[in-house]
Amino acid sequence: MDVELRGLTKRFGSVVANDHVDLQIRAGEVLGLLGENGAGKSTMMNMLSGLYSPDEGEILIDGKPVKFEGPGDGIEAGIGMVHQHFMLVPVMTVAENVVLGVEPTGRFGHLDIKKARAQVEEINQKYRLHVPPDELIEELPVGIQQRVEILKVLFRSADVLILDEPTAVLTPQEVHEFFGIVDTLKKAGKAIVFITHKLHEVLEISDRISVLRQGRITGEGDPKTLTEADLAEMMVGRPVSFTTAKEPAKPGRTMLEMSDVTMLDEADEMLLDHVSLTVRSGEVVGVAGVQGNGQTELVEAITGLERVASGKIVFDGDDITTASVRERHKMGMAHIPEDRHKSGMVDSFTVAENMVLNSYYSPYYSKGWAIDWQKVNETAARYCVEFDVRTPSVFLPGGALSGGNQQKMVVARELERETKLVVASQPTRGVDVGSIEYIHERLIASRDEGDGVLIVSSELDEIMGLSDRIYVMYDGKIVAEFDNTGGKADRNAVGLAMAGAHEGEAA
Amino acid sequence: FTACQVTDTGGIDDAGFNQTAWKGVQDAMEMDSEIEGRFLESQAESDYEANLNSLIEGGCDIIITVGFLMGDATASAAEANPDQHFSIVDFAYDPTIPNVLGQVYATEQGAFLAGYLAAGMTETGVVGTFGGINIPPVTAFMDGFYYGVNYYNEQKDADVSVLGWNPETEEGLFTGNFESLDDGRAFAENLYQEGADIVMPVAGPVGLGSAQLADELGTDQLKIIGVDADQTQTDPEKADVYLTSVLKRMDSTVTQVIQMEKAGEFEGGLIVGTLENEGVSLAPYHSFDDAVPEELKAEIEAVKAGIIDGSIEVGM
Amino acid sequence: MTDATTTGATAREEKLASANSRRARIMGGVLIALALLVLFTLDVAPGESATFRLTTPRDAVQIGDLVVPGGPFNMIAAALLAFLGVRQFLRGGARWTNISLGIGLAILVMAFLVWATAGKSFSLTGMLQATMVRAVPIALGGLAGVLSERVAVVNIAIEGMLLAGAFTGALVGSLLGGWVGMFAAIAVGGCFGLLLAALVVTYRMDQIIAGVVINLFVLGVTSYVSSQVFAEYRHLNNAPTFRSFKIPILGDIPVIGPMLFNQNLFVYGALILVAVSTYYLFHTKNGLRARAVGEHPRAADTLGIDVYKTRYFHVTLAGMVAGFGGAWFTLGSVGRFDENMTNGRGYIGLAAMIFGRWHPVGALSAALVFGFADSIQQKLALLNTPIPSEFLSMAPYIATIIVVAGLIGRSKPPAANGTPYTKE
Amino acid sequence: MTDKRPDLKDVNERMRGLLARTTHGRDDFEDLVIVPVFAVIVALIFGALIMLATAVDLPTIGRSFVALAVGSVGSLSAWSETLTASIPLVLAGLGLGLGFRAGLFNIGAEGQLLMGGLAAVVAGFSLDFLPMVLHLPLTLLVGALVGALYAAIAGFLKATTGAHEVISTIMLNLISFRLLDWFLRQPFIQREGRSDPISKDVPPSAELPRILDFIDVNLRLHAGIFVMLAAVALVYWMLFRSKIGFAFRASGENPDAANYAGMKAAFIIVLAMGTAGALAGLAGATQVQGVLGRASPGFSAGIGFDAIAVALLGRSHPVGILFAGILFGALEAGGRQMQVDAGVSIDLIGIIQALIIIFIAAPLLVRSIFPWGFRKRRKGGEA
Ligand SMILES: Nc1ncnc2c1ncn2[C@@H]1O[C@H](COP(=O)(O)OP(=O)(O)OP(=O)(O)O)[C@@H](O)[C@H]1O
Ligand SMILES: Nc1ncnc2c1ncn2[C@@H]1O[C@H](COP(=O)(O)OP(=O)(O)OP(=O)(O)O)[C@@H](O)[C@H]1O
Ligand SMILES: [Mg+2]
Ligand SMILES: [Mg+2]
Repeated sequence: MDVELRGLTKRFGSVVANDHVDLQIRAGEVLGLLGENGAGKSTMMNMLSGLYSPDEGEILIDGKPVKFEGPGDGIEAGIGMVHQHFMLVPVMTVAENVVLGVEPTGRFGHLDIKKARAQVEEINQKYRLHVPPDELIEELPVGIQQRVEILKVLFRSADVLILDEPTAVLTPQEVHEFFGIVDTLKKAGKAIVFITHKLHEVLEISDRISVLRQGRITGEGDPKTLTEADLAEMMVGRPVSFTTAKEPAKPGRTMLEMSDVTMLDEADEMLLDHVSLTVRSGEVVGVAGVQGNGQTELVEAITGLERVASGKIVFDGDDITTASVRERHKMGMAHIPEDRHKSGMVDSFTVAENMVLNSYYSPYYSKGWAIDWQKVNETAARYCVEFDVRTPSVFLPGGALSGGNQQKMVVARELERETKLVVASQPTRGVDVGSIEYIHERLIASRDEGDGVLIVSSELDEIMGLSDRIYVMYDGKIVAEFDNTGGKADRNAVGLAMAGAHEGEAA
Repeated sequence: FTACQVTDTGGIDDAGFNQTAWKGVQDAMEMDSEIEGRFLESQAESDYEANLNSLIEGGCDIIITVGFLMGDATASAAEANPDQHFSIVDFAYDPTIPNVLGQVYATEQGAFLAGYLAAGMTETGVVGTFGGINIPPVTAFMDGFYYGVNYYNEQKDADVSVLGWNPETEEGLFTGNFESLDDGRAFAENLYQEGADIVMPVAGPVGLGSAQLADELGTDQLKIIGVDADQTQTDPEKADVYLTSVLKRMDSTVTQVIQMEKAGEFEGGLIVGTLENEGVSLAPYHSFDDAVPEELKAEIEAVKAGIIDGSIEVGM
Repeated sequence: MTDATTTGATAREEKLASANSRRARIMGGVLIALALLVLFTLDVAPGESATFRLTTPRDAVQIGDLVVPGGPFNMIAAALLAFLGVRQFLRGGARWTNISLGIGLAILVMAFLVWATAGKSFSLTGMLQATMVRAVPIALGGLAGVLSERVAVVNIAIEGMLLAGAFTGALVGSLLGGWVGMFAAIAVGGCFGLLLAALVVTYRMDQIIAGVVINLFVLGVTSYVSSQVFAEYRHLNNAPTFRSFKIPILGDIPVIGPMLFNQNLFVYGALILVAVSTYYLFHTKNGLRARAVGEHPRAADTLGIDVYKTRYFHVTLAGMVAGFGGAWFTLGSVGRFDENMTNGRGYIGLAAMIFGRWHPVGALSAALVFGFADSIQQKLALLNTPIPSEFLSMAPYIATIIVVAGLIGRSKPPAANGTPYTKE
Repeated sequence: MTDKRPDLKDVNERMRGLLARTTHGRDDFEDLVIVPVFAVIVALIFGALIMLATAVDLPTIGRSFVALAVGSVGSLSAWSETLTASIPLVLAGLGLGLGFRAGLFNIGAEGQLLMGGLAAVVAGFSLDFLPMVLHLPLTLLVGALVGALYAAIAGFLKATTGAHEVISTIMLNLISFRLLDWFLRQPFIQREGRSDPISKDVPPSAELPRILDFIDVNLRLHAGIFVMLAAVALVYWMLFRSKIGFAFRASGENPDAANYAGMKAAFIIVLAMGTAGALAGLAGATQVQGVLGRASPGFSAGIGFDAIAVALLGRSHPVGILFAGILFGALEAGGRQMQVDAGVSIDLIGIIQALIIIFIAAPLLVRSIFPWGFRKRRKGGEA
């Protein structure tokens, strides 16, 4: 099935998200779609899937114009979309999620869950997805959730699959498996649109590439002839450097020392299993690991968001095992949280308010019990300029910024302070290359000013590129440590450790 | 000539003292066509003063206020307007105010008769009562009822028991409100489950719910004794379930007061309604007229006479 | 840093330090305190027994009274509480905490009843029957809440819908008879559901404001009509009631029979509705879709489920259930309407829904807890306990707070609850 | 790197741009002025329709609206009544609004108001040896404090056990009614020589003086209005200027972010509930010290429930609540007059209040009823 978009336009208020876009999608082909945050990729695909209705332009399927009243029509026409943000109901099972909307039923609308499970198994077999049909979504790792999304689309026998940033949350291994699935689908004659911010992925999997910038198609090309640098320049409009240039680390005194830290969940299961690590001033320490192996809990333990059951945490010589979040913050710990939407910012607060979200109480911003708003606003404006946060005004609600800019806002808030230790969790998730470059630069700059920097990321490239030393977490334990001065750690060895293949191997 | 009434928060149609007092005004209007009556309803206690003020400006000859809740507001209005005559139903000032006439009722006397009647009529040997909230205007009925039953037990060497009130501990069964008809049903059902076949609810309209239950169960199972007004009049649809009612003749005292005012005989102070002056009494038995034995009727008349002449004391 | 000898000790400390273990220990302490309370304050004079009557002379099947020797019973109760407490204190796991506390509270209530009843008697069956009756409007209110909050529409308007149902039941019932009145109440409840849906779905009004406003509106209209019209035309407010009818055989079972099978239409209706809606929500296609809309409306939308229509439908349905529950006040109880006669029962229904974890059966159980506390306080008032009546009548409310605070903890509403959904 | 650091002049330029405040647009004007005006008009029309439907004749309807206007704003005494009625509504509404901002749906203002008012009465008659300068403020303070403590129960339960505040505040309301009944028959509180449940009087030294009695002794407006205005200012400052208000709002909007930012959820819940309760308690105190002079069963008269509507109508903003409270006060005062002059039941006011809120809270509805009153929204924007 071939699809063509002609002159598709969509406006949100005064923002033109898509401006007369033309695009062709062909059966048996993977089309890579690139673009900065807010370029309009998701919007375009939402129109194609019927979720949004275009303001202008038309969609042709096999040459015939179609009009979608809702996503139901899109599904009917054979278009399936895996959304950037998971469209799964966490408290329901895989089977329930998959059949939702096209449920097999018995009498009185009785939900035939047995049949549903059988149907799920069938597709499972056919495309080798290995998804457990009876598990609750919320109990599955994101990689599997991603496959459930694909299963959903296949279940509706879609011929066109739109995959909006499907790899953003996957580990290298998972990405590899995922590409296997995409290949199978392609061979089965499906048309696939693949959106990502990771340029090497596009080059690896696509048959054709289109680049979107400020709502318009600004370039097309053949992955065989293009390089990452070409793509980046097409997206951003200027050359982008990929490897963060950095001096060798000059490690100083011990900034953070965790010894034998254990954390338990409600059922007394171990989340952190006797974790010990150190971060010295002037070095970047990376924590690699497949998501769900205790990294989140590690960060919570360090920043004081969760109590630890045993062990000791020392920060620049002070025992902070039982110190509160705020005490740690005051002592000079910065924290870039892993999910900015969930906890890093308040959507309805202005950019200025978000800029002081965790330091509003400091004497610097205070007049007695009141906040000195003049000072807050000025500081916020300065941060915005310093960190290139693109917003027309600091009085705009933070939620109105694009994802990349929101992240820069959070990073600015955390790094512009006097800090000794920066704990950065997934600092560049879902952020476009231009912003990634910038955030990486700033993290290295913090290191060079003598901070200890701890980066937790499921992007192995990010860890490899930034860290001077690497810990690998698996099943709540630190299973390996690598010296990465000058990038000398073995990428393969790290990847294997992440998969829990072998333990030990000291630096 | 205008007689004005301000209700308390119960409203004019409360099937209780506001309504009865208003009936007194209407009776006066019927008897004398020169009399005109008006009323104002209060939504909240903060309305009393405002309502009184708007009536004082409105040229009323006498203002009738209803209920102890209005005691303070009436007193201050009376002090601020010494030339305006007031009368307050169900409340007494001590010391009295020259331009206010209080009307109070010895309800325990009427309830005593009702208790005696109930004891004479019960088949299960158990009767019950419950109140709105635990305050003397309510518990006076319950006291009288209790002592009436006891007097019967003494006289007849019977063993009729009263559920729902204990004058010694001053605790008993209370709905906690004067509104919920549904509570009236549930509380009567509670007493019925424990064997009571005659129940006297002392909680204003709440009793209407009890009457509904009696209607459903049949009067052989449960009878109700009304309070304040003759409930067969205020609740004609369920008239059959009322054995009798303990009357607090607010209508009669209100009519009296209006007529006094019209005749220029108004005098501040206190009117106490008793069995003697018919300010309290027992309503007719209506549909139970045949069911109540003549003998019992006669005894009740005798008890009444005894209370009036002081030979029988209400209470122990 | 840590040498081998201390590792074993830390492992045990780890267990004790976890938040749940701490809660378990606190609960253990509470239970032990309750044991002491039973032992020392609820002491029964020797030889006194509490008599609970199980049948009335009118019942077809007669069984004897339940006579409980007060002293020994409360000794055993205290011992049981102490055992539970000590067990909880020493090795309470998270899973056991709620169970122990539940059992503990039940024992406490029993011990208290035995103490209060020592030397006297009351009808246990009657109390249970009343429990059921008093639970009905709350259960139906809670069920209405479940139906609308499952599609993520917060329904503060239950109170107003109950009141509207009560009013319509009385008015139409008076004119056209009980059955027509009941259906009219359901219809009017449904209309208010539809109105709520329109306000929050189409006009994207804040859900809580919309609910509060409907309550105000219904209260205003019904009070206005009842003082302006009913006061004058009494025959408009004199409806027949649905009487209880005994289900043959089942109704003769002692204790259970009167409670469940000798009631009126509304009790049966509530039980059936709870069963049906449980089946509907968790075992049918439309129930699955409804829950998906409540948890993740966008996901439902992307799968072609019409979020707006689903919300309209279920909120209207909720209104109909509440309308039926409202009719209980007039057609199922007292036969006439009175201003504000629901008196906050809709809000308590909301509490029942939360307490019942957004599940129909949960809501019913919560309503029964409330009804139980309500009917128990009425019995206690007859037993001449030295507790002032005001405090006795607080019992249902205090019970609700204790149960919500102690047993439930944080319960999770449908994820999208309260948020409007905007299609592009 | 250096090429990306813009020069100083450019930086200043950009900062000025970022700090420029946008002036209020036409949309704000429509939302803040036109919508409420239309809302009141539509509500009154609906009210008239309801009267028609219940067989009230046209002249009476006309008279009732005149009475409504005259009784609420038509004279000095009408204004006095309007403002008097609005004092507790605004105070309790401020508390509720503050709670809403902190993400707490507190339905308990009624009970907090009742307990606060009762405490003020008790403090009033038991501290009567104090001079007025101490006695009056102290009595208000006791009212506020007890209201705060009563509300803090719900806050504490939520913070420690997660008990939902909607449930616990509803239950605390119901409990407070019973508690009041009980207290009112305790010898310490019940007035001597009275058998009915009524408390002793608040002595003059604890009374909020009437501020217009030099014009006419019957004007009831009392000094509580200053308490109210001060509270509006204080709550505004607290919410939008103070540090703690920042924390309230953050945890109301996004509890996870508040937690991340080191704000203590439990502390904030208890404090926000306490503050809300203090304001409700203060509402009760001003009511007994300024209007009623004593406590009796149910003296709160549903103010705590009306205040929920006031807070919602005022969009949980102190200034909005002030106006909403005055509007409600006006309807109450006018409604009383309506009852006197036209014999129309005051319950009609409840209906009109509800309708006004519907139309104010759903601007889309008003816009679709009066399409010509509003400029067309840009294409592609929200409907
Ligand atoms: N629902 C919406 N309402 C208003 N504006 C929107 C909406 N969705 C997207 N936009 C705006 O439209 C533009 C395009 O957004 P879109 O989500 O399509 O970008 P994108 O290319 O997918 O970005 P990303 O890489 O961050 O996913 C952005 O400026 C965004 O702010
Ligand atoms: N209703 C809306 N009104 C205004 N702006 C919106 C709205 N919905 C979305 N946006 C904007 O559109 C942007 C793109 O939306 P989207 O949901 O794709 O997030 P995103 O930018 O891709 O974020 P992330 O990178 O974290 O995934 C958001 O960042 C937000 O600023
Ligand atoms: Mg996108
Ligand atoms: Mg994105």
